[in-house]
Amino acid sequence: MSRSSLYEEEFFPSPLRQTWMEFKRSHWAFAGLWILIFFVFVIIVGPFLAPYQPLEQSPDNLLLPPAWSDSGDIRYIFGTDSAGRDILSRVIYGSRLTFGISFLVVILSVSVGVIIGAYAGISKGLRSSIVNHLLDSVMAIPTLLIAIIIVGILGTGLINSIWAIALAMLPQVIHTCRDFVRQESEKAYVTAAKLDGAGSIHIFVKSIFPNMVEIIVVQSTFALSTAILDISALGFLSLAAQAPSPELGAMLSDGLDIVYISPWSIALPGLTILLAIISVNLVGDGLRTALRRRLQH
Amino acid sequence: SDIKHNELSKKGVIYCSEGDPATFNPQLDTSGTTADATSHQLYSRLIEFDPNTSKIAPGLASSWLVSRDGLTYTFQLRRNVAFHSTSYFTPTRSFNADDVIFSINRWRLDNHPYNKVSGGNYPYFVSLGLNEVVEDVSRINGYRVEIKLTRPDSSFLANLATDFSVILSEEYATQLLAQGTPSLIDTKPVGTGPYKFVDYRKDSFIRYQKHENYWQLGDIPEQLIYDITTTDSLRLAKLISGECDATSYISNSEIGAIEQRPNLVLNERPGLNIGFWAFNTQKEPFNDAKVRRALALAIDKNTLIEAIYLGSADRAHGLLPETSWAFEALQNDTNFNPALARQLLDEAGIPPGFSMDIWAMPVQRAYNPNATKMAEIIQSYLQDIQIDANIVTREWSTFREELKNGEHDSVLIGWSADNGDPDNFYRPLLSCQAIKSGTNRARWCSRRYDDLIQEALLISDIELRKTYYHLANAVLAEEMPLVPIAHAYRYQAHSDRLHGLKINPFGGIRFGDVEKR
Amino acid sequence: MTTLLSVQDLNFYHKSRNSFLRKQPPFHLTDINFSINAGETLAIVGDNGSGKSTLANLLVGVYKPSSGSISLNDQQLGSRNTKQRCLNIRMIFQNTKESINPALTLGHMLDESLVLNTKLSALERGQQIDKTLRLVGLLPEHKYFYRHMLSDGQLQRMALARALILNPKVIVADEPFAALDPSVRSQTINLFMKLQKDLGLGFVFIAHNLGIVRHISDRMLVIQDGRVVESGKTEVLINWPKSEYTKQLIHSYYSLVNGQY
Amino acid sequence: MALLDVKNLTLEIDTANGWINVLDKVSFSINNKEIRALVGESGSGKSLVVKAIVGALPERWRIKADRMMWQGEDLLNMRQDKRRKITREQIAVVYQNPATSLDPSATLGDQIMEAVSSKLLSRGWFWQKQQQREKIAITHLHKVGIRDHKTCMDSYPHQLSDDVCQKFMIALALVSQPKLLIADDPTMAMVPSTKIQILKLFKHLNQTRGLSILFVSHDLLSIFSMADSLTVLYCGQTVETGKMDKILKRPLHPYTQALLDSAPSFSKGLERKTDLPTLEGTIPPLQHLPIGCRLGPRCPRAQKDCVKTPEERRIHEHFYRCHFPIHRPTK
Amino acid sequence: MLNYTIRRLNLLFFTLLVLSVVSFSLAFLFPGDSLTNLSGVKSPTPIQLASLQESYKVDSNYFWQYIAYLRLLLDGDWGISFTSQQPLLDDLSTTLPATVELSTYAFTLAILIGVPCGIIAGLKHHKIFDFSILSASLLGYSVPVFWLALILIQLFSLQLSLLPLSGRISLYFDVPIQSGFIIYDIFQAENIDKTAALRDVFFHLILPTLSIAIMTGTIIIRIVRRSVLNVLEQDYIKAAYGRGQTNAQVFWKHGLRNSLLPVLPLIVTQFTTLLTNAMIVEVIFSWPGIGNWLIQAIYQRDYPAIRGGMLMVSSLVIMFTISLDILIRVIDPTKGRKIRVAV
Ligand SMILES: Nc1ncnc2c1ncn2[C@@H]1O[C@H](COP(=O)(O)OP(=O)(O)OP(=O)(O)O)[C@@H](O)[C@H]1O
Ligand SMILES: Nc1ncnc2c1ncn2[C@@H]1O[C@H](COP(=O)(O)OP(=O)(O)OP(=O)(O)O)[C@@H](O)[C@H]1O
Ligand SMILES: [Mg+2]
Ligand SMILES: [Mg+2]
Repeated sequence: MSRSSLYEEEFFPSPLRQTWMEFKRSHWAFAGLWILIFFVFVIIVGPFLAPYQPLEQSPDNLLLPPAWSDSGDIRYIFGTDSAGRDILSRVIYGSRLTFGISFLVVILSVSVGVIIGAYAGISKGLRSSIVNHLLDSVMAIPTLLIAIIIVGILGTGLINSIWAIALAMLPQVIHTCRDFVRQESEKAYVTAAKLDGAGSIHIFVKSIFPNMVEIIVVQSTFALSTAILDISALGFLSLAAQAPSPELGAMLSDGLDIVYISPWSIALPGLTILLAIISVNLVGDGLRTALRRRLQH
Repeated sequence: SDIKHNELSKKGVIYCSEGDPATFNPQLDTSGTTADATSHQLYSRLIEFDPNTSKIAPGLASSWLVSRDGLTYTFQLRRNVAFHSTSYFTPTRSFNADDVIFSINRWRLDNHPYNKVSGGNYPYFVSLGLNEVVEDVSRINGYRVEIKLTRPDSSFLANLATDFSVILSEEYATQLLAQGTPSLIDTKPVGTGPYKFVDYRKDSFIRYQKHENYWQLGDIPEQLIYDITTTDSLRLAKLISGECDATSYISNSEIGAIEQRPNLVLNERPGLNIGFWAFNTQKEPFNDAKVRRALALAIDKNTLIEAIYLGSADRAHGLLPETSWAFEALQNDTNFNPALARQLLDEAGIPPGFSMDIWAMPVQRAYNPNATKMAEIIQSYLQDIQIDANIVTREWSTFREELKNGEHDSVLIGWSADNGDPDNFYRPLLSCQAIKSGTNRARWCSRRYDDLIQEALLISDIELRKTYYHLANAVLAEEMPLVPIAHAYRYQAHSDRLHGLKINPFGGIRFGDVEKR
Repeated sequence: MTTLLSVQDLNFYHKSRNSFLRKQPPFHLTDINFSINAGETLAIVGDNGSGKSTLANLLVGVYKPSSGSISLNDQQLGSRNTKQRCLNIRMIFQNTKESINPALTLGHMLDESLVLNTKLSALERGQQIDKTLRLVGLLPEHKYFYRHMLSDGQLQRMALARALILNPKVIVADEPFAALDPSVRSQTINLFMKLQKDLGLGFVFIAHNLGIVRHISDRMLVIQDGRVVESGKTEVLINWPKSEYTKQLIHSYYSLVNGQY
Repeated sequence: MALLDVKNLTLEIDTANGWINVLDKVSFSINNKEIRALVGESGSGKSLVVKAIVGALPERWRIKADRMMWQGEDLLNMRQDKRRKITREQIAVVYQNPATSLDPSATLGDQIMEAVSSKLLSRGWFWQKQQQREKIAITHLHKVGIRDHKTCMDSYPHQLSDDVCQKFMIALALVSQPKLLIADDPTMAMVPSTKIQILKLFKHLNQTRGLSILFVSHDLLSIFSMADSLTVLYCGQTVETGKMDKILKRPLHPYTQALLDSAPSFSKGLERKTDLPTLEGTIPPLQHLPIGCRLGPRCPRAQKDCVKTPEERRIHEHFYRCHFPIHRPTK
Repeated sequence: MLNYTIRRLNLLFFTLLVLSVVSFSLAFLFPGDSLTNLSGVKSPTPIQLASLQESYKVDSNYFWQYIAYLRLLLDGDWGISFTSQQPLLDDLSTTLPATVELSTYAFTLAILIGVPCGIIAGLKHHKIFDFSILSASLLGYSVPVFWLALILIQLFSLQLSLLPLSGRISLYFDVPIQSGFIIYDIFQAENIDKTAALRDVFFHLILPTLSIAIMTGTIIIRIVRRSVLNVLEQDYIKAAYGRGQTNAQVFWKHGLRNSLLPVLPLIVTQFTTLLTNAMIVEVIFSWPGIGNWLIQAIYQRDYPAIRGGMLMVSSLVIMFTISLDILIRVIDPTKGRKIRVAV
């Protein structure tokens, strides 16, 4: 009997699919997903969308207001900044930079964190318990604070702050992952797999991990919103990306100087960050609700 | 907010300043920040500039005589001028000739007990060579002082009226020396100015209190507080929200915002300053005048003025702004010509892809409100003639330190005049002596130029002096050690509750006549 | 008939995980002895917390005994021949639902057991899975199902399928009927008995319901606080219980049946 | 007059698959001093019936009934506070799952003392009343077989084992001295000896104090040993209702028959190790309930008519819903 | 319980030890001379140098150096800052209270808003009120605090000129620093109009407090709402209804406590997030707190200050969390169980 028949899929969805179906029922979450997809799209094709280079200055068009205002110019839809750079292009490149980096950071820390967390979850003994407890207390420190501290240690700069945020998120991921593995290890299905003669790595990969995928996805969405916030906060404090860079946080701090004559120079990058975080949070909330619903049924 | 209008606010003035003063003795530092914070608030000078007429007026010296040969100056001092009485010092006598002698000798004599205190660096006097010009300061009687010069100096009186020539208390100095803490004289200051020192917290505030026995009349507020706010936009924000009554360094972009508000007053005046791009002429290949000229041709000053000064500046043709009496209408100026620039570079053997540093100062100054942004624009101009420019910024004090050591290729910086004399531009900016004192950013030294400006100083006939300066201009146009960019207008904004705050053409804000209603 | 599984002097301590302030006496399973033959059914009966599940876990090797031995076909099972134990003694867990991985299809799970323990090709494994599913009364299509799509009875069958897939000799079942509804329970009991008859399995099961015990088991083991109170043929034990505890157990059961209390 | 009379109770709940009729025309009644058993498989809706009676269902669920009378007063159309008063004073419920039905953050002592009705207290000061409450609570704890009342009252639910909690729940229900006790699977987690103790207590209260009991369970043995009458539920439908002995002797509905067969100890004549009689198939999941008689697909006697919901029929006090009952000639 | 406390304190001790090791090793990881990085004395005179070498035990191996460092830390000698050349502990003891004060007010505000709103939203599940609270809170916890602060400033300080935008108190008031907690200091200060000063402090607090409280407040709303919903679905609530209790009785006696207790740890950990936000917002509002101070230190590569600030902030956060952990254990009767509630 073929698995691919549509009818089958409709009626016997896998847990992942079921979560997805639950997810789709929430319009808000779905809208969030579309916005997120839009952002991903911008990240990928940004350079083709942007009418100008982010650092390209047009000395003849300084501080133009957005096109919809009276003195705006249609060539610069979001207006220009005090060096005559097109704000739309900068926002596009900035989204690319800010969210691209956030994605990178999340992927980095989640993949490393899952491996370490799984190891910590599987292994027992005094050493692992010390490490675990230490993790518990490091967990208490917010990621941004850790990131600031790490940036303080490594020195400012975009690359350093990527490392800093990735490192800062690690404890959280490790913790969730370890807890989950611990919790699942007590369940009978793991014992059953053990009785089949499976080793602990095999058990993790084949039995526990499939159950963990959703948790990881949910965790990642929240990590993503944290990452966006953190990277832009560091940019805003000029600890990560520095001024001419179109990173959104750095753009905000750059725009501070001219905020009285062109409020849009902080409004637009800020709104972009807001929108991105809202979309990620909507998706994350939606996923979490979907997951909870699925587990309840 | 609430505090804006209550009783308390009437008794004090808050001024948002742009940074920490380096010291509380302006003799030690030429920066405008230090002068603004201290000079006219804490101290008085022998002679003052009248802010309305820009002419010299009596200060602590009620009158003076200049000898025929221009070598001897005799000052008659005011009586009953009281020094500040503070928590750390109670004066027993009023101001007299000893204080004048002490104040001048401190920077003049290498072997003076106070000469080496607090670093022992008196950049303004040294860069003008005043320590060599003054031969002797002597007391004729308690209220009469005579100053002898080694050679005539037509700018000498103007120099005594600058922010830096303040009068300190000799009695206080003696007391401190006895205590073994001489350096307190520059951190816990005592003067004869309208306000006395109460408290200072770095990065935060300076608190002054009204000097009850101030020698001049005036109904000034009880308190004067400097709210140290390094962020430019924040200063304006505080002015708007009423947390400051006045603020320093309004950037041009902010003028519109101020004009919109009926309760804020904006003063504008062409400034005695210049923003320029200086090349380190001691470094290859910037020692070649051709290269310097080429780079000068590569940039469009008008655009820079639009972009950085937002139009509120005059294009600089030479060192002097139009308001100076020595200004020359037909000065040589470079016009935007990238093709010629490239050609000159080729002649000088600079290959395409040559890379150089542009140092951009990290702070905002009247003469250059945003050096980094200017550097970015210049960078793109240089791109057009195939030169790669790296922008270098450092923390401000490090920046100056390293500039002084000549570590830069080129730098975007400027100069604000301390007095109205043209010598105050020519000498500190480009004389050989100024390399040592660190104000000659081009590190350029030309005998011919030095001789010309020296000659100009010796004569008191204005028309004759003018010609000397015009000759000096010709040297500059030929050598191009720096590219003059703009003379910025000076702006000052304050709340309409303040009365009597004026723009002083020669730096230095004064709260001595400011009233608040 | 040969002895299939025999247990001698089995002892086991649960390490107490409690804090040093609130101490509970550690649980101790003492001196268990029994044996079963092929095709025979042993029922283990006892109160909650008397150590029934612990014993079952010891048999399949979840825990290692503190002392004593378990032998299969007269061959002692130790840490060296775990593979043999995996193949021959299979467990059905007390909580069937928990023992099935929610993220995998049933077929995938059965496949895992085969991959780990046999050298069959993918095709052969598929056939084996289909065969086993049919054996327990499920359909081959059920291999595409996930845990949440099955009813309790089907889950119990699935657990049985997983136990049977490796053609074991002994099945240890921890309260396999307790969670089932009356009508489904009968079906499952019938299935167990049928399979035992067909395959000659040794069957160890834990139960509370004496009615079922009496109906399907050959021998009985009564445990109280980790000790064997009584053991022997079911018929005999139920009709003529010797120990106080067993008497009470059977009495209370009968009084329910007869409504006399 | 019946104490509680429920006629055609219908309940719709909203699930992921839309609104579902989980209870379909459930009818039964409890007379004074009667012990009525409610049996059915897991998921047949027994607990929902219980909750519907005491009004502990989520508000958005749709509940309908031809009548739901408490001593002649309609519970459904009554003012909320009046209904609450009745449930507080005259009806007591033992919930199915003791661990989750007790407030986890309050000690058991607090919870039981809160339930002591102030009517039972003589006049006195606040602290005297508190003492009386405690006394009443302790007597009831002893009654249900909790001897160590001190530990019990000082503990939080999660600190005690399930069977103690269950006993406590019973004490909690009895402490308000109700007219009707609704016990939802009260002996689930208990070992036989304790179970018998509780059943004895119930019977005793029934005989001495005239307590009526609605005994919900799927433990057929307990039911058969104490109940006077029986209602059988299948998938939210009442299939048969009647006197215990009548049903035992002559069940009319095929499902009742199957239920009786499934307890091996009852088929006394049954040979050991022989197949037990069963119904094929399993209970349908909620979202795939068959139309008409819900037993339809599993019923050995099913015919075409079974897609229509059978009407309630009666023989004396014996009600059943089946088109083709056993022991009756088909029409 | 005692056992738990001991374990937690053990953990605290151990973590602090690790932090001190980290901060010690930082001195070696930072560029430049380790002694300079530890002591903060940039160009010491030979005599100073000798005494520094003596107190930091530069000649012995790393272990003894670390012990010496630890001893100095405990003695309160944290070194001096590169830029201000002030003892670090002095700087910290004036900046830290400012941050703690701000965060405490903001946290109180967040709880005062968050808990009631969360409860109401939970009780009025699926109603307009719930929906609007939910959407507002989505916005609230997605908005970057620094941007929010800027917007608030734009609106309330610059457009409406209602509220001040920088500092803790107007500079008209000469309040000497005693404890670092401004309100206490005002009471200690002489020669100022205390009521006017307090009013002024209050006005200065509004914007920074609001801009950090909004995010935390909305998170608390979500946590509490979720928890209330969870609890309302529980059997014991239904059981309580079944026992004939009224809505109010059920909610106050059973619902409230059970919804708040399990989320207490979650709410409390929000404090640390809030503290971090406070540190960022300080920069915008020129609040003389530790965030502002630390970030300046980072800009200026003031290594001793970075080291000291990092040590101080992280120890503070960890001490705070662990002591609250213990406290929660004391008040929560369900302590034995681990309950996790999703936001
Ligand atoms: N992992 C463990 N660590 C410590 N003690 C345990 C562990 N598992 C079980 N115990 C203890 O061992 C005893 C026996 O438990 P076991 O699960 O074998 O009982 P059981 O007879 O199966 O009970 P039930 O009928 O409830 O399933 C209990 O007192 C229990 O507290
Ligand atoms: N809150 C709920 N949401 C959705 N479905 C529910 C809910 N409560 C009960 N149900 C469904 O209603 C049906 C009847 O449930 P109920 O709890 O009454 O069964 P029961 O007869 O008491 O079973 P058991 O004997 O296991 O207690 C079940 O199929 C159950 O899935
Ligand atoms: Mg067990
Ligand atoms: Mg039930």
